[in-house]
Amino acid sequence: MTTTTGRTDETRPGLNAPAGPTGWTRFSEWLDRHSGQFFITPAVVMILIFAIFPLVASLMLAFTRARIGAGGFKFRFAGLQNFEKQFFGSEQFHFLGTFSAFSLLAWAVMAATTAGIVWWLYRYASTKFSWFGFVGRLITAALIFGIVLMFSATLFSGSPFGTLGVTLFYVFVGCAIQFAIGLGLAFLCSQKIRGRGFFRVVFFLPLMITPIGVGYAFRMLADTSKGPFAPLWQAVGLGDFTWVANAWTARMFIVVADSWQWIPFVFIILLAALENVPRDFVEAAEVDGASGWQIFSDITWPQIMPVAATVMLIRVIEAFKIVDLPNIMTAGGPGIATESMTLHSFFAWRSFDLGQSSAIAYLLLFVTVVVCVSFFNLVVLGRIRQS
Amino acid sequence: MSTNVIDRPSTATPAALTPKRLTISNLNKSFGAVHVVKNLSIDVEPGEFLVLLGPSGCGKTTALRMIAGLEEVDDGSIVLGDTDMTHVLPKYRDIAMVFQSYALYPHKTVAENIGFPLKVRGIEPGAREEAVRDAAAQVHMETLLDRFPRQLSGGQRQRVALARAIVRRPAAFLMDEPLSNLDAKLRGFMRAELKHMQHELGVTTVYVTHDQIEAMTLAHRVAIIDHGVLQQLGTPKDVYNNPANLFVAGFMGSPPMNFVEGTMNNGRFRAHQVDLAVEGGVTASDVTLGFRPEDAVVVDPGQGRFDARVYTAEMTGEQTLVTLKIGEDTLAVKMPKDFEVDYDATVGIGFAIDHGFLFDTTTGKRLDARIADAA
Amino acid sequence: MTHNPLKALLAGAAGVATAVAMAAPTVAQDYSGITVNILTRPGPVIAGRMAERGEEFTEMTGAEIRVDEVPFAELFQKVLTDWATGTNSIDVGVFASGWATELAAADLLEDLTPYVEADDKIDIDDIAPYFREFNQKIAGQVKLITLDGDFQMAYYRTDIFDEYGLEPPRTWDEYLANAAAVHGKDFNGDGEPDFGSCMFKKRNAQSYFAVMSFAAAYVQSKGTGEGIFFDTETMKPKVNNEAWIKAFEIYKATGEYGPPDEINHDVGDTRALLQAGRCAQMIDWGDVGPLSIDPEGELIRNKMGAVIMPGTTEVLDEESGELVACDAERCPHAIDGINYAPFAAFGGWSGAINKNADPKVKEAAYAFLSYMNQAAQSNVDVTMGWTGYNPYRNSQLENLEPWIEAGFTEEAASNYLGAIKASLNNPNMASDLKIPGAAQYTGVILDRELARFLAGDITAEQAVANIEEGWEEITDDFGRDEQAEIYRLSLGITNQ
Amino acid sequence: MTATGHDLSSRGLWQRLFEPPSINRMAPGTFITVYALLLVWTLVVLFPVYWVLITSFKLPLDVASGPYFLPWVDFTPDLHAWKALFVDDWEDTLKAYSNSIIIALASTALSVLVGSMAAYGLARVQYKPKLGSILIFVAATIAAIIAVVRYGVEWWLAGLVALAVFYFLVLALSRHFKTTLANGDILFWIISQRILAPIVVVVPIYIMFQRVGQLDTHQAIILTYAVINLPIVVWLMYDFFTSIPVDLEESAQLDGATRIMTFTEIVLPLSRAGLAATTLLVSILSWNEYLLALFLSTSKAQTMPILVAGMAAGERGVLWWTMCVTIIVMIVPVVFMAIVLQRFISKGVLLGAVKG
Repeated sequence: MTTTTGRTDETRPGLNAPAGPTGWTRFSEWLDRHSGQFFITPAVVMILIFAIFPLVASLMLAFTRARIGAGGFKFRFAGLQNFEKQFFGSEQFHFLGTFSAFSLLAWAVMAATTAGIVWWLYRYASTKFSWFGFVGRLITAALIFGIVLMFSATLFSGSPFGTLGVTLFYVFVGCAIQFAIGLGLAFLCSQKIRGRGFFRVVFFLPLMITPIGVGYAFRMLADTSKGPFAPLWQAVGLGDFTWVANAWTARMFIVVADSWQWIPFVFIILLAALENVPRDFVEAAEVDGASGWQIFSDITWPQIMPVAATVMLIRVIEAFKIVDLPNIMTAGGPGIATESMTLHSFFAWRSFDLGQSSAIAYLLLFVTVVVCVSFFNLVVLGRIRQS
Repeated sequence: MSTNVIDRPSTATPAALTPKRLTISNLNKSFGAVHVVKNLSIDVEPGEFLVLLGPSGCGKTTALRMIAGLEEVDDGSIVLGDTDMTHVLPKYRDIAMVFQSYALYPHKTVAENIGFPLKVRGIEPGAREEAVRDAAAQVHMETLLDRFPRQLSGGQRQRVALARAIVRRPAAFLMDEPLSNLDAKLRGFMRAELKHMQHELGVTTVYVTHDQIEAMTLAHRVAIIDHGVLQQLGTPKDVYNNPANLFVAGFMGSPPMNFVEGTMNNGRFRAHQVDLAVEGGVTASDVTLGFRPEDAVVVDPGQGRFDARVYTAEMTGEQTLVTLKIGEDTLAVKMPKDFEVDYDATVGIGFAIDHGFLFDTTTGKRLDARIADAA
Repeated sequence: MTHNPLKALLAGAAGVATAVAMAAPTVAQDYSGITVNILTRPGPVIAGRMAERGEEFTEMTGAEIRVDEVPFAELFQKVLTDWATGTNSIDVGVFASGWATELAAADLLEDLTPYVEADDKIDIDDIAPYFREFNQKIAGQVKLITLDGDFQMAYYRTDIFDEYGLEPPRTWDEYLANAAAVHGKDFNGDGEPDFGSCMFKKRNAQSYFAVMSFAAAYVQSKGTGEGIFFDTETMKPKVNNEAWIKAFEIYKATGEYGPPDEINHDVGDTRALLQAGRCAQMIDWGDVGPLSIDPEGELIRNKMGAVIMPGTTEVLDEESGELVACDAERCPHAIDGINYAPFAAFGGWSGAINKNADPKVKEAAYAFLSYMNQAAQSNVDVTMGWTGYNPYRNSQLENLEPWIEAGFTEEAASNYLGAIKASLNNPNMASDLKIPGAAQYTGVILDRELARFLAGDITAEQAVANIEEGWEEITDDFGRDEQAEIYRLSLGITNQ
Repeated sequence: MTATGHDLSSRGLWQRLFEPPSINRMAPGTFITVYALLLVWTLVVLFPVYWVLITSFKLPLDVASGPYFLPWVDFTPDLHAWKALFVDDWEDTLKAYSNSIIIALASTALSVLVGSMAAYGLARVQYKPKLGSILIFVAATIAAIIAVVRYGVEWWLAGLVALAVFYFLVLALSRHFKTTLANGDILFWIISQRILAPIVVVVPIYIMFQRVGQLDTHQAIILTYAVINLPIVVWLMYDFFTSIPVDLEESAQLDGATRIMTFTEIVLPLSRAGLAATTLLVSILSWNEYLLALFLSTSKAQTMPILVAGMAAGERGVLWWTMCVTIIVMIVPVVFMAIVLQRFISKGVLLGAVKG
């Protein structure tokens, strides 16, 4: 005979007629009526205090020049000076890169991109046109155009690009490598092999190590004089070549370390996705005469595409925030070749340049939001709607 | 016997191939300790519609999957036409299969689903287009070619799966309970469609089901399997009217055959108040008498073969099902729909001699004996 | 010398100080129950020895000394925010004397002049004049207690220089020539080629101090008052000229004779290489002497020669921005034609007390700093390499006893102390930048442009131009006149 | 008659190598390539950890002089680094370690609790917040912050005034607001907080804690980590709750259980697997976090990553050996937690969560 209300009730008269409302039951009924609010409020309040207020406050900071004086920070309204400095002022080389005259290649790339964007917008406008969608695509197009402009003024014309370019390098090259190897490993593990559990556990290990540890471990590994691969380097004649001296090798050095840590994340989720493709589909394809590759490309891959797109969205969001590895492996060197935007903002903060630090942080937020939202709308939703 | 080497699935546009014979001999399969298929041997005639019938878990699906090549064969051989298929990969067997779940690729349209087997064979789009439209027409799906599976009803999906099997004009069809996910009315309709189509294409077909009505209506011949062992292989009529053993008798027909367990001594079958003379040498001592409900009639007490007590009478539309009790055994008799009887009344049950079967209770085998005509 | 505004201030302050003197207590007082929170950099260097001296101090006075550590790059910002925002969880900050100016400008530092005058054990005059007058005082008031005399010198392997018949470098060209002569040879017998010069060049790791040492001699020739960063009147950066460009280029040129990944080496890495016996020459703070007599340093024990920071024969002519040959009028302090300007990089680790701390705690804090500074303790500490404390008292330079006890040979000790004395007493010693925003001027703008130059992204000319533009922006941001005023004050004391 | 149609011998080399002889067995070629590649990647994963492990036993001289691979063969292992960490400055290590454990556990517990409550609310309760009142709230916030930053108003005063204004305005105008938001919008708003890079919000959070005098304290870092990880918890648990059939809860409610009791008595026990996966992921993220800890802690609340970074800033070169010890020591609790929680994490969970 289960007692319906939570009270021990020897004195209860009828079988399940509750006794008169006591303080406790009245409170729990009130709470039950407002249980909806009860569940959501703590999360909303915490996010408001620790994410929204700081977000707005940080925006305010980005429009000021702060100075530390007796009794705390003094703020002086400086309008768009912090932002203007990044794009056109003395910090332009640091954020966008040193601009040099457009090389032939630069012009070619610019022409191709503009044509591509115009065609893409036209194709969209002529089909199912909706204002909201069009404006969204316009913003994405503007960002792509801006980024390609930046790269063609720097990379394609032979001069180094700034922290924006470096961050995009980490995000896109890093995520591409992590996705390719992660998917490859997941595909291998999904074959009919024994020991899948063992590989799943071992491959999870890198995720558990603190990024700082990974950074220093790889700095040791990459040492060409006393690192483990030194004999190999000497044999190849690269004895005195060092990763950190050259811009591109230093960036790859950081992408390798970052990938070593985050490939397991992609691997585990894609393996779960592969294992969840219904057996019938694969068997049906086999009976229909499809070869191994045809089965993967025509049946398995379309099935796991939505999950793959979501995993990549998560990775892109995380990759934009990269700061630990560049900070401790090369401190942003050589020159500013490996400095990510977060690191750029962190260095500004450390030397008490709050205005510039917030400005750069906001530019990072803007680029991340546009990239992630367009990736979400164009890729992730597209795949989910289709499958 | 030339071994025709098939290195790649035939790319000839699938004209109507001459139907091939499918011979399974001493097929054996066990998953770990469980021996699922015990030396099953069936010889399917070219163009025949053979049904593998049995309760779920009796090994019929495993046998089918072995023919398709989706399960490895432990022992025995499978020969299609003049090619030994035993250890050949599914894609080289020129066999099409319809899955119970239809296995339609959700991200492909109906046309792409049907055309997939041709696409993987590298048949160029033009011919493929045409073959797909033909196959779709045969299953009346030609108007829904650009729909996605999730936009179709159960029946439509089932027909697309069928079309995908037809389109490649395989040497044999394999079907794993394709109708089980449909509602009753649609199932009846699809049964007729399937029967007509197989007859028209004349392709050797092996069909697996646990539904005896499907087996009876579709099959040229039925193979009844229990615990991996072939109980009986014969035409539906043959299997229904003279079951080889107790299992077959009990399995076929619904409501199932009535059984009265009794003993034989000096030529008479005795059980509870039943006492009948038996013609034909019966050596076994424990014998079971079996007769089908539709073969028996309720008569006045003393007039039938034996008397029994009426337990219930259920009006099921076109007939009345009378349930009777003798001792602990219950029996069922189908009577015309306007038949009335009082509960607990004692009545007689009569049935014709050739509708009474005698089985050796221990071995289950049917005895070559009949009830003597004398009351 | 025109009337020195600072001296007037000093006279006024002295008057005030005497009035307050009576209030300041003598040193050996009972402070049981008081906790002094000190914040400094991590690792055995600086903090380790201080903690040991802290235990001794607790036995003497009962005051509990807590030494907290935080990464070097965060130290200044932690102290500044802790005191500026009134959190006051830190009582004593031990950091570079150069940083103190910004704290003093924000009126956050306790004026220690009365404490010093009342303190009979500190023997303030024993402290080398440069550190006593210049390093510890801001605008005439003693705001810091020196714990470590920091300036940079050049070091060379005496055994290798003898073996290859090389002379200690007096100018940067000689430094490069020596490096070229021995680069690639094997110094420590491990069969691998070693390096003619080891130089720390990593970004965000104090490399800007090294390049300042290179530039000091080129830019300053008329004594500390001239300064090497800004024009004292107009506060216009003295960077965009031939002197700094030459300094950048030579600094980069040392790379040809150094380890391949030198661009990623900080001062710790170069010292590790030195101790492994792989470097023929290097420039560094005073730590190298004691390091060579450390247990890990036996490969270079008594093989390290020290010499004043190499000078130049050409000096900057401010109007034209060109380098012109040294002559008596232009280089008054030149020694046989070579203008030396040893650079007081970093100013040395000193202790400063939080003005808003509890008075009792301030007393105990001062007592502890004085205890550490007194010759009895500091003379021992500076001889131990791992402590990171370098000599700054004359008594430490005169008698060789403690050094020989510590492991130096007589000849090595006199060479090391001789080089320090030569540097300390050189009237043309270049002072570190001590104005508000110093961290932005040097740590951000100069360090970043240097890193870009070393990485080959930009030329030396572009680098110095960018630095000038960056510094002008900071100066305008902080207010040109205040910055100029404080800059003049920080150079005010000339070395009599 | 039993001609073998398709026996192995007749096929080309490529097929013989890479085509499976039968359905369940892999072709020899594929078998070797698959296992080879997997073993290569196992090496790639394990070698750096192995190198860190042996470096933690090397003397400084061994580290400086050249690559030594095998303990007892190439070099004699020495416990000096472990001693340095666990004996010499044992208090620092213990302080940092306990800080890290307290902060990781507390922030994970907080974010998983609050997160799952929010996720459950969004999964089961229909919220209809009025767009109008949200706009008023945002306007009030901006006004308050401008007052504080620009005109130096006391922060708590500005906050109170803003709240009061917001309350009255909503009371007065809420009747007129028609458009309302749905659960989906709230969910997207919470999850999109994940896009916020910590660097954007850390400076104001620093100033906020500093104003309240909570800098360098456990609670400051715990709260910040909890909020940073909240979006992941809501994202993972929302998918998990929507996959749990509603009828269990409905029957509980019929029995008279309040919604909160249903949540604690029925839903949470059922979603142990989801909770385990989220807890593991969130605790790893907060255990390894470096940037925020660097901002918010000076010494008392110093966490392990800061200790590791501190070892590299020494003026005696990077103390590789003690750092390696710290890295190894940091991995141990995470591996332990993974093993404990592994039992609960069925492979489906992670996927279920992602597909959302």
